[in-house]
Amino acid sequence: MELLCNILYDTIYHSTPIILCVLGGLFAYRANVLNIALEGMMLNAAFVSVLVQYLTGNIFLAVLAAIVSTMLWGMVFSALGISFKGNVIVIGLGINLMTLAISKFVLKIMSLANISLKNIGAADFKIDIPLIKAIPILNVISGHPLITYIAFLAIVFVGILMYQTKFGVYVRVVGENEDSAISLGINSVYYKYAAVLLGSFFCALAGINLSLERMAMFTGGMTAGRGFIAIAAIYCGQGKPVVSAGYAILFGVARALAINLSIYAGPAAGMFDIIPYVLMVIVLAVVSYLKSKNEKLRIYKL
Amino acid sequence: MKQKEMIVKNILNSLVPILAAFILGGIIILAIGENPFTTYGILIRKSLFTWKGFLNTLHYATPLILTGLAIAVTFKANVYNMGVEGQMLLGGFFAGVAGAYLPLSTPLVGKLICFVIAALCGMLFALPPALLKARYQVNEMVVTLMLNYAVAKTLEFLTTGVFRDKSAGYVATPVISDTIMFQRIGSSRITAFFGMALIILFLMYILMNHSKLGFEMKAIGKNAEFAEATGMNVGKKIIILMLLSGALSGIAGAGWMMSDQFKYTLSFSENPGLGWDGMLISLLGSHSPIEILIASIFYAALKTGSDSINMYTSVPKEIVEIIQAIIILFLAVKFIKEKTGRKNRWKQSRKEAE
Amino acid sequence: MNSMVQTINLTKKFGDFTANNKINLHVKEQEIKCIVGENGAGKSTLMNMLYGLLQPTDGKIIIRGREVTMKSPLDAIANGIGMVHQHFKLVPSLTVYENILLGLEIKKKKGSLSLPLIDKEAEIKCVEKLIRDHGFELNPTDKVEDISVGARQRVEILKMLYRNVNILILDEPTAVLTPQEVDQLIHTLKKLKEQGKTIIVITHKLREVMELADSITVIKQGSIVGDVLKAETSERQLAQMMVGRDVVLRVENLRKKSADTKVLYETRELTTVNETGKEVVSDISFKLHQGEILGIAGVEGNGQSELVKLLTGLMCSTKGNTWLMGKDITNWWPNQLREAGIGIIPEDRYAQGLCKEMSISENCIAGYHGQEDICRYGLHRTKKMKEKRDRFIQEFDIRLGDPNGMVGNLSGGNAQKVIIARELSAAPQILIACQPTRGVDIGSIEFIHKAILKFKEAGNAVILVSSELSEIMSLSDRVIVMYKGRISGEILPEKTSVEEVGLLMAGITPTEE
Amino acid sequence: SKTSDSSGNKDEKDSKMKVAIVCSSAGQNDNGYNQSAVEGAKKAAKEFGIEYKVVEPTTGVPQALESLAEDGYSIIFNLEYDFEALIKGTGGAKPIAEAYPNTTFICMNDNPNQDENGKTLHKNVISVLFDVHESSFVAGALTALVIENADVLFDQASYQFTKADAGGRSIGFIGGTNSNGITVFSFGYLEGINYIAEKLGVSYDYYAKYDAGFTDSSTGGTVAGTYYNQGANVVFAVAGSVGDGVTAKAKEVKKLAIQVDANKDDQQPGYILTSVIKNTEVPVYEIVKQAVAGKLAEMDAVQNYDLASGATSITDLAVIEKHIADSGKTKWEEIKKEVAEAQSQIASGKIKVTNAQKGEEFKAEKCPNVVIK
Ligand SMILES: Nc1ncnc2c1ncn2[C@@H]1O[C@H](COP(=O)(O)OP(=O)(O)OP(=O)(O)O)[C@@H](O)[C@H]1O
Ligand SMILES: Nc1ncnc2c1ncn2[C@@H]1O[C@H](COP(=O)(O)OP(=O)(O)OP(=O)(O)O)[C@@H](O)[C@H]1O
Ligand SMILES: [Mg+2]
Ligand SMILES: [Mg+2]
Repeated sequence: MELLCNILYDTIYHSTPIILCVLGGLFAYRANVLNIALEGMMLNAAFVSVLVQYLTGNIFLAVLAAIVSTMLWGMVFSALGISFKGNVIVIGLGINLMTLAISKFVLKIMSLANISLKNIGAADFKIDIPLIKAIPILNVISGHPLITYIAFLAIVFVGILMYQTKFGVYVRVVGENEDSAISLGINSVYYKYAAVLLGSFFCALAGINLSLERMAMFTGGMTAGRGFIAIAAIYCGQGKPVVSAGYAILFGVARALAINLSIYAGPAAGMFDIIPYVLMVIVLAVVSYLKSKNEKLRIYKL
Repeated sequence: MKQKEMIVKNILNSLVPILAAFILGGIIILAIGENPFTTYGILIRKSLFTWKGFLNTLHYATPLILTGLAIAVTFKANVYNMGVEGQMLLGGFFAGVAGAYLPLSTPLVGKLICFVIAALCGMLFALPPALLKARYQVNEMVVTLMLNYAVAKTLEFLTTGVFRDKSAGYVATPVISDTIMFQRIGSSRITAFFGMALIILFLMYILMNHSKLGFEMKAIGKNAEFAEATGMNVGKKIIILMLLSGALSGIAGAGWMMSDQFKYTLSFSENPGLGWDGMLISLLGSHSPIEILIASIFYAALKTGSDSINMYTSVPKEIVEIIQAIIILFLAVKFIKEKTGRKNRWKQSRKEAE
Repeated sequence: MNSMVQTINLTKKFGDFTANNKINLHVKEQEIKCIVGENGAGKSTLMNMLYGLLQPTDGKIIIRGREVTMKSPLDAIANGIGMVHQHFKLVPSLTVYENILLGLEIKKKKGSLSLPLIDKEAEIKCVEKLIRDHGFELNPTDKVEDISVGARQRVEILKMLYRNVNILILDEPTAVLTPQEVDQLIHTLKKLKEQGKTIIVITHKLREVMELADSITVIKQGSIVGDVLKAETSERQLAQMMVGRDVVLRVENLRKKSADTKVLYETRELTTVNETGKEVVSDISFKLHQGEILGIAGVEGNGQSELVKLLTGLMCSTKGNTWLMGKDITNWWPNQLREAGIGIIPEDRYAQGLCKEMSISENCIAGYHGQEDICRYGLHRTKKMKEKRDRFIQEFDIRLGDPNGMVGNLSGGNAQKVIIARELSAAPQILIACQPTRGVDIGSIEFIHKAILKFKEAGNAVILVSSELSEIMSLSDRVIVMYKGRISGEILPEKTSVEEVGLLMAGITPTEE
Repeated sequence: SKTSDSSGNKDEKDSKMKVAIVCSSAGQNDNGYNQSAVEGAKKAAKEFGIEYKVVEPTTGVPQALESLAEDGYSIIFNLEYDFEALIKGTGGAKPIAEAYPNTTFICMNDNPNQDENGKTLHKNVISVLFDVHESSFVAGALTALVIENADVLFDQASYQFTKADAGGRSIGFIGGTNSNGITVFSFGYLEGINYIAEKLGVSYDYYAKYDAGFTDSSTGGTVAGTYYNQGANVVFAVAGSVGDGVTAKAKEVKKLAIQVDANKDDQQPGYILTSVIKNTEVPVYEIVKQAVAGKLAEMDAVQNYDLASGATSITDLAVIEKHIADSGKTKWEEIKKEVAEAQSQIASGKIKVTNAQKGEEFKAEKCPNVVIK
């Protein structure tokens, strides 16, 4: 019972930044600009939010700075990748390296190994939902920081944005058949930019959630590959908001299981860490198998 | 004339970003109150313009050449083997374990056995994603990415568990036996492994540019449907290329083990890792072997250079990482547009036709 | 009648290659203007300028007597010009109505407030009305990826009509249509003309020109070489103007009764399913004799495409077998088929036949790139490859600028000739030719048809799949017609009328008398 | 900058003794192990006018050791566990220690400088060991005492301890990796807990994870979270930055954590019970001092720093003391006394703590009152 609650709570906890990154990467994926810089953008927001909070003590400023600076990276990505037509994978990797290097550089200049906030703690960000808080098991939904709630609500929001609004339709059109968009006077560059920038906004939320809200601290490389997991989830869900977010949650479940069960595993606990990764592969393989079971065509879509 | 123009353009296209990156980096160095010229002097001189430093740079470039090639053979065919890092670690790890536990008494055969084991390990890693891709069109990028993490965790588990060197006070496998260590040449760190990598590079050059498989690789990369329709058996080729890539990665790991690390530690490939570096190198070198060689050496020079900066200046060595990232960002963009080049060619051909 | 579209000395240069040279085009109100010319003559370039996709290097465009400059298709649409491109600019994953309204979405309203959400119901209603008004056959909620090529084209036309254009440009609209669809299109265009639209059509098919056009402009090497009224010209004269020499418009198969020659190729009960598990090819059995051209006809979407994939090794069967001279070759891969002596001209030139971004010499060996003459110890012999390419260029009269250039730079007809050269010079015994002349100009059609006949007469056999009924009827010795994945009938072209074939294609078997 | 007076005259500069510190991967600002060593060097530089350099190697420790030795550094502290090339030589090269006989190399935390028979290999290598097992023992004793008396010691409003009889007798340990360098803390800590538990006749649950890594602090947060959820009232982290996540979590759930290496009690004031200090400043300063006095050669090849040396201990508890409720002040004094008592018993050898670093095996039967989960 206790264990179940822990697992559920941790699932929400671990899914959140990945969901946000997934939502962030979706639009770019749909607009046919693979954004591999999710990791770096998230790291940037994680760093800037804590740094500004550390220097100014102003939460509002911290969040604002994180979002603005992350969207600036989005601008860099778009400018180089869309306007100058550079190789987006290289640019993405470049931004990942860059944000990491900058955080290390600044920490080095400040003579810190990490930033640990003292005047504010993770507990200060938690929000309890009045009624749900009292219901057993369901109470795992309560007691999360604001952005966690936002993340889950955003899945619905993004779903609507993607399928019910002009913006979503245009982004998909631009990704699927840019010529068609251009021939109807849809400014494809504008929508690609918007897709990337919206993505960096979500990554910024993910970063703030990861560092400021959940830990009230920043350590170098604290994103630990979550951006890449998000990319995997996007691919698994083929850019569909709900399905992709579902994969993100699946990963969160696996992670929560691995962490909670490894307590009982003794020396084999180290092997539990691979569960989330292997599970993702297995699920993807099964889904793909079912889909291509009847495939008689020998032509590959690479 | 046309040829010359292209060469100049290519050179400018690589030099401009590097210069721009150094200027931006210089501004940062100035901002923290240091002299950018002395910093850059040290960065470049020690790693490229002293004999020993240059040979050391070549030594550090060696595994990068191989991981770069490993990336190139798949990326060129539009197959994204993101598992090079994991394959390299796996190869390195098991070469190390073999080197430490097996009674390998002759240097040559011993090394050969380790390389074979490593190549097999790399291929073993590459096989599931390749089969899944070929059979069920499972996205290989996702699978290899996930397996990377799984492999890193597994190796950590093995290193801290069964294969742990009990006598060491830290987490590492036992040191490999002396016989299979690559011997240093002179006082620098360079070993015969570099020569080996050059030979592999040459073979890969031939393979990629003049062989049937290379032709098919290119065709699959440019148009997979065309490749299938002209009988290239794309599924099979994907498996072959993935295995080749895995083998190259494994060899990179084994060589790194036998020429530099000598034991597997959790920081065997450092951050972000030889495989990831290889990916950048291959992308920067547009998946062409010659350019991969140049990019690896340049990359390694920055790495050794960052040590020099650390040792001889008080600029934080992280500045090198920043410069590196700026270079990468700028190199991604061709400042002098390819387009004009194509138009020129077009013009040329029209003229000839008349 | 007033002049609707006029160009004065319109010139377009790419670098210092002149694609359009001082074009003075004149299109009157409410007429159908056909533009003809060889591949690469500059037709598309001219139209792209009229539609704002390309900017003229020099000259003027005058619409309804007013000079205009058009920077983008939006300007063109604002000037009442719409264009349907040869390669459709549709978004496959969207529905018909979404495609038609793309860029002009209808938003949900709450009172007088307009919400950011799209009002799908209103959109569907609006498109339904549009379809009804023009008497088209379309279901607005179908996804574009699921509908036939003809239907897609109607979507493109509606897209333009919804935008209230009164000048409609169509670039090679019939190249991918079935005969029925072509008739439908011609009917539609004529109706649109009656409604007051002005229409410009590019096509390579002179029969259509004669049916459709009020006036015709012929372009050759970027310049206008003829401007005639339909009533005052003939197919022959047009062909002569385009190519500069007499062209045989219909290459006839001189069917010599070669009774009971050897069976070279045979299929029995070939069956396969698509990815949803639906049977798309059912029990196809036929024999192919030496010295025979077997035509396969049918309305697109009746399994010919899948049958071809089965025959060429791009798809696996669920049942049935194929034999080549007694050897079972069921489900062999394309490379095995080529080795066994089957040449393949695939349906889609740039998807399966050629790789645009590879050089001509590389394309010349594709499919045979493992053969000993060019590949030794797994390594390619560049010199031999070049020799082969030069031989092809010579023998098959491939006209190109730079022999070292990419295949993508060739015009459609010449690109097709590369494939023909490659497949025929490997000396196969069977040729599977799919849509061998799609989008190719009349000069090249003549060449390709002759080549196919020559191949057959040398004692080989051909399977010819084409949506061009006239091509099938003139070349084949025997024709099988497919309907819903099955063979609905077998006919001899010289004894059958086009109407009968049309019935078979519609799945109606005429009662034998 | 560190190589300060570049205007100074050249001869004088050359004659200065040059000391280098090669950092471990945690880096020179780790607020602990590396940083303390740098502090030691700084202090020595001030007092003895030596010149020092801090190096964070990119291309491996051996490369850094070689370059530094070549550049004439006479003392090089190696804080990373990478001694193979230094002592034995790799890839056919001579051991670095042998190649540069005029440089003294200091190996921290380990004694690799001996052959199978325990004979010293190189004269110019000094090994420095810390008896962290002993300080961990003290921390363990303190932990158990605090848990037993938590309701008296702390203000109920600011803390949310699990009651001792309601599962609160649980303690967590989070290690970066499963190595002797880490388990040595855990075993000492365990024995410390057992020492008190046995006295009081109670039994404790002990959760341990030895593979949390050293960087991903959120892992630390989560793992600590599960331990706290299981009822643990104190979690001891020996895992670099991962520990920072643990302390943040402690603050979040209003329980206690223990840090390591430097005095990090101030990181989350009130939620860090203490830190097990491994103060590298002391040996660095000591060794440089001896060298300046020309007595380096007389130093033992193995330098062992025990509780008495001040190089390893727990903190003075000043930070946590401020958070002790008024009602608990007397109890707190008693606890401090008891802890000091344990400390002196260790010093006198009455209590023997397992030292995994020297390869001693931990025996569970020695700790009957702690159940390892
Ligand atoms: N963007 C371009 N750059 C350079 N040359 C071009 C470009 N577009 C077209 N051309 C050249 O201009 C000439 C005219 O091309 P255009 O597309 O107008 O021919 P077309 O008459 O439409 O041919 P087809 O019958 O094959 O459709 C061709 O030789 C073509 O190669
Ligand atoms: N930038 C370019 N450089 C060289 N050749 C070009 C360029 N753009 C187009 N072409 C060539 O011009 C010719 C006609 O171009 P266009 O795009 O108008 O073709 P199309 O009429 O749409 O296609 P199709 O060849 O199928 O009829 C093609 O052969 C094409 O390869
Ligand atoms: Mg055209
Ligand atoms: Mg055309």
